[in-house]
Amino acid sequence: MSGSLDDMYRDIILDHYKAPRGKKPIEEANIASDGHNPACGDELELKVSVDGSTVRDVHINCKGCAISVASSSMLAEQIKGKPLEEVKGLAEQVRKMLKGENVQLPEDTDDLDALKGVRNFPVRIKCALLAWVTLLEGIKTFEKGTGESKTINLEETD
Amino acid sequence: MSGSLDDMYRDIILDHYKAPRGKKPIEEANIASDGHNPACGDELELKVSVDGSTVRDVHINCKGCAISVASSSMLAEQIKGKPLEEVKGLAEQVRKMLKGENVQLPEDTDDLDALKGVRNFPVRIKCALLAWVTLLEGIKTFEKGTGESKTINLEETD
Amino acid sequence: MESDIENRPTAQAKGLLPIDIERIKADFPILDQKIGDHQLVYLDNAASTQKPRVVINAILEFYRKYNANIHRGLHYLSEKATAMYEHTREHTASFIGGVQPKEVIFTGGTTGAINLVAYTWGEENISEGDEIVISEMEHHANLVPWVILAKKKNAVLKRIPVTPDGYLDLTNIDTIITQKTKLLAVTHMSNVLGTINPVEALAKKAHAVGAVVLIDGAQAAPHMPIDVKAIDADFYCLSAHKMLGPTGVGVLYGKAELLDAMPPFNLGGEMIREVRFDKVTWADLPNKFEGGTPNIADVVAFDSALHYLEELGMDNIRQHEMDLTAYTLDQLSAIPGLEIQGPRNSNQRGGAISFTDSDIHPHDISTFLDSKGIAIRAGHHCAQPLMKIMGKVATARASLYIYNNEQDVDALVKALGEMRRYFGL
Amino acid sequence: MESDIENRPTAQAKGLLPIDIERIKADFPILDQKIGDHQLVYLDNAASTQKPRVVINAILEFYRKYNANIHRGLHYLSEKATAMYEHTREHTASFIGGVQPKEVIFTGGTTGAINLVAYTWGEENISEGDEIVISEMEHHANLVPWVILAKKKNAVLKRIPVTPDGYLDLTNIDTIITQKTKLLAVTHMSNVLGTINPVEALAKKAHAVGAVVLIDGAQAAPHMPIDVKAIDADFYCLSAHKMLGPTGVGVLYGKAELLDAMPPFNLGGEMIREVRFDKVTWADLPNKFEGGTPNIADVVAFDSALHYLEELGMDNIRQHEMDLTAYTLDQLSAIPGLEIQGPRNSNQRGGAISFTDSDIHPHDISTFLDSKGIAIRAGHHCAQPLMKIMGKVATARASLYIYNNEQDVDALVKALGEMRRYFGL
Ligand SMILES: Cc1ncc(COP(=O)(O)O)c(C=O)c1O
Ligand SMILES: Cc1ncc(COP(=O)(O)O)c(C=O)c1O
Repeated sequence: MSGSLDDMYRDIILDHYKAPRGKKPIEEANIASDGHNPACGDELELKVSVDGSTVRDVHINCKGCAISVASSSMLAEQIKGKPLEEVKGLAEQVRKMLKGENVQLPEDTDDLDALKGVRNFPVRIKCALLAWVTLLEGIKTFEKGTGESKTINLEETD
Repeated sequence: MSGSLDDMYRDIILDHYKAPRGKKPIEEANIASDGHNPACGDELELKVSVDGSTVRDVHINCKGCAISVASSSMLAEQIKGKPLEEVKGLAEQVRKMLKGENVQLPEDTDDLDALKGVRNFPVRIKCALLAWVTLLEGIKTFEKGTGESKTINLEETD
Repeated sequence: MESDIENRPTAQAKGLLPIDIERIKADFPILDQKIGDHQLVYLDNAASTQKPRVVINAILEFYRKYNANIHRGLHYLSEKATAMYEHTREHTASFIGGVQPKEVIFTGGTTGAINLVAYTWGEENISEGDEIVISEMEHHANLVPWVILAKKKNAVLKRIPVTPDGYLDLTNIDTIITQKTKLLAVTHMSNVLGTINPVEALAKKAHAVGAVVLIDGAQAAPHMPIDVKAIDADFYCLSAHKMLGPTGVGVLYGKAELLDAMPPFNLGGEMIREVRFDKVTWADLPNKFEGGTPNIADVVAFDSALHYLEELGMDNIRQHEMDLTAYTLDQLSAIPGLEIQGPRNSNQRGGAISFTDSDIHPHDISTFLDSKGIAIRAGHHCAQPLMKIMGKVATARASLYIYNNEQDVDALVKALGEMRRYFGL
Repeated sequence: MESDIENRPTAQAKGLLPIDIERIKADFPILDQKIGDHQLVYLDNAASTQKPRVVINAILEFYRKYNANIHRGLHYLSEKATAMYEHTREHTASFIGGVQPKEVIFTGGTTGAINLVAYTWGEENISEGDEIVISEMEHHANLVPWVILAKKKNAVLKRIPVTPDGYLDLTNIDTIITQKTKLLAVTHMSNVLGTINPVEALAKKAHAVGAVVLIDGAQAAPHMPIDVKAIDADFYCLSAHKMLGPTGVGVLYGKAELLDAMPPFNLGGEMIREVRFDKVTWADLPNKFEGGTPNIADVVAFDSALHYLEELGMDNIRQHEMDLTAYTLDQLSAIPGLEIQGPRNSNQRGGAISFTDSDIHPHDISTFLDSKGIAIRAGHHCAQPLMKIMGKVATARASLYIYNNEQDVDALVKALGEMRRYFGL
């Protein structure tokens, strides 16, 4: 083991894992994107409704390990009510953080810091990434206005 | 080295090598057979004239190492004047001897005993074999009366 | 059990005593270590096994005393190295049931062995409309080559289903293996379910319709006596690293008449008879399939692995693993929330035991166990189609070998108990 | 020079001191032995080199402390083993000139690497009438795959001739490399003649007509600094065992865009993204080409070989070998009856020196030298067409490396002198 177990499974992570946010289906969504990590079998369904340029509501359903579920749940919690531009920036920051770069997350996103512990478990980094790259793909399609997002296949994107 | 050098290069071997018998071309031949050992590059040309059922004359031209040359030379010396049946038996015996079997060579063929030393040098056994399998192939064709022998390609026959 | 690699017996020594696990454990230097605060408990043997001191030392000794390229070298080291390399071939031939040494081809692993057959025999013998029969429990190594070959040749890939309790479902076998079947490629033992398949009976059925039979022995060869002649396998494949041997060595056994008829593979030095710019003729078996410098040192050391296994006795190894598998299944069954895959009868299975927890993902199981020093594997185990059929995205898998004992299993069981508490369940 | 395999630098340490051969010899346990009554003099380095203690120990240490299967294992050993394996990939990428790690594919050897290209890129890109250009001095590994591919595809195999003094004859190169050329496959250094070929210039010519360039670096990579980017090679192949590393490891470097476009090879576990019975998608580079369990321990140990070479400095190694080659050519020239092949200028050649005796067959030379403890190789050196062109059935070849010194050459020269007497000449 490269890190200590509690580094990865911090209380916040386990809290999100046991009671994931964003489970509730939403009525209408402008962004819909699916994520898949064939190596792990993780599957994720993401729907976001955007009002003007602000995220109004999020639905995320992740079938996977504690890390991918917690990461998805954090995403749901963090992006709701935020301007789309900010959300994009945040997702990029998280992606960089998980890849080992030194990033400064915005003030009100402390929870996400807990994901850092995953970096000591190389094989698990993709689990934490899944939700965020799926979101980025969804936003990209939304901005292009080309309709349906392609399913994110994790190995292609990292 | 698995054996001592002098085990392989016995005086008799070096003697044959330096003055190979059977070099002299012969007029007419009933048996003609070529041998080739691609791994070593050794090439051998064999011609035998048979009178009734007795070997009258032999021509053998071997381009190769000391062992293949000496073995060819011994063959030329040994088979001349012998009944074909006896020659066949002898060639079979030598083949067996080189492959490590315990054989009793005929009384008047003491020289051939010197080839035994080759057995301690596994890679060189084929060198000693070449002349004898080429001879056997030639006799086979002669007995079948089908004309030309195929070129012996050593790896196929051992 | 130290052996002098210069003078090694080929004969199969049959171990007679009951297996003394403590003595065996002591032969494996890696097992004597702590992972964090915990003694290492290695239960990832289906992925790769650990190496006894004799195997490690054989590599060491080879490089210290005998290393040279083999084949046609006329100097001492090369002759020695060649003799040792060929000795392992003979030994392997005897280990798998007494076949001809030239029927033993060294490859890089089971994957390499199966691919060799696909690229040569498959390329030449599979045509449009032909049927290739595999099972639903194949490892990707015995699946992907046939999926791709079938696609390329417009052949049909048919599969023997798996029952919910992890056996091959032979109910409709006579509609699966038919006159159109050209190849049956099936695993001897499943790396996910542990199931030992009735390969003898299947081979008989396949031969009755004139099909060729390839058995993936990667999981079976390490754990039970193998007799490829009794199975009547046309091809049998195995990996040294799963049976105490070094990484980078595999074996393809093939019947001589099949191998002789096949085009060569991995073209280069030592597998040719004669090369011209316009024409190449091939060397005889086994060289035809061993182009280039092989993994000499590791093949030489594999001999010591075979020797070690034989000293214990493959029957004894099988008996020990049956006993320990029964014990493990028993213990795991008592853990709430745990679901075990594969046959329950240890007579019909090996010691690769897959399980899932109703709430905890296999990856979390594996990471948690690792924090207790326990090495298992989690994932799809290179058997994605089987996972889908089982309705799982992944499983956790503990897999046993000769150096495992009840204490190892107890450590696993204890940790699994603690795990649910850790994750707040 | 012992290194802890856990904490190894990737950076290329450049050795600055003149090479101290005595100290180097002491790093190679095998060299300290007698063959019969004679101290071993190992001059068969073009066939395979010996291994320094650090490489042997790296294998030992891996099996004693870190052994496990790599990729996706979620336990300590597997993570360690994976990190070490990937570390060697990064190190190799830096060693050959600073390429991307994913452009480094581990194979079983140079032969395996070239075959990978032939079976994948070649299969897809060579069609009827296309031309493949090789040279007359190719090793069978870089010849047989192309002879067979050309035959299969009805393509044309064209060759760059060799001059009597052992250089590539570039007089008519513009009629050889033409618009029809799809592939130039040529050796960087000849294993028979020692010649270093102008691969940069040749690659430029080939690229000018849109051809792909494969360089066989089996003999060059061990002996001189390699920069595949400066050469602008599309593919570059090498063997670990010829550069102090273990047997069973080779490297295929390929430009990412080429590798990405190629179908995979050696199908099985770890090289797929997703497998269904009717469809397979491939993993990204480099995994796409590394199906099955690789030769993990030996790849890990190869890192120590690269490290050892870098500590000496590839420039220093080249300088030492140039000096020693010049000395050897000089000494051998003085022996009556001896004919030396290949370039006489040590600036333009490596230390593989082929020679023949006017009366004594190369096999007899080799056997005789062996009786004096001197290991050389005799035969066609897997270059039968070149032998024919040279008008030889075989040659004797002494080949030098970093642990050889003038005393080794003196022993060779002395024995060759005695040889003629022994054979009564
Ligand atoms: C120039 C050249 N190419 C290729 C090879 C083949 O290398 P390997 O046998 O390691 O695959 C060799 C080795 O003899 C060689 O000298
Ligand atoms: C049943 C089965 N077949 C094939 C393989 C592939 O073996 P290798 O990776 O050694 O080529 C494995 C190893 O995981 C296996 O379990």
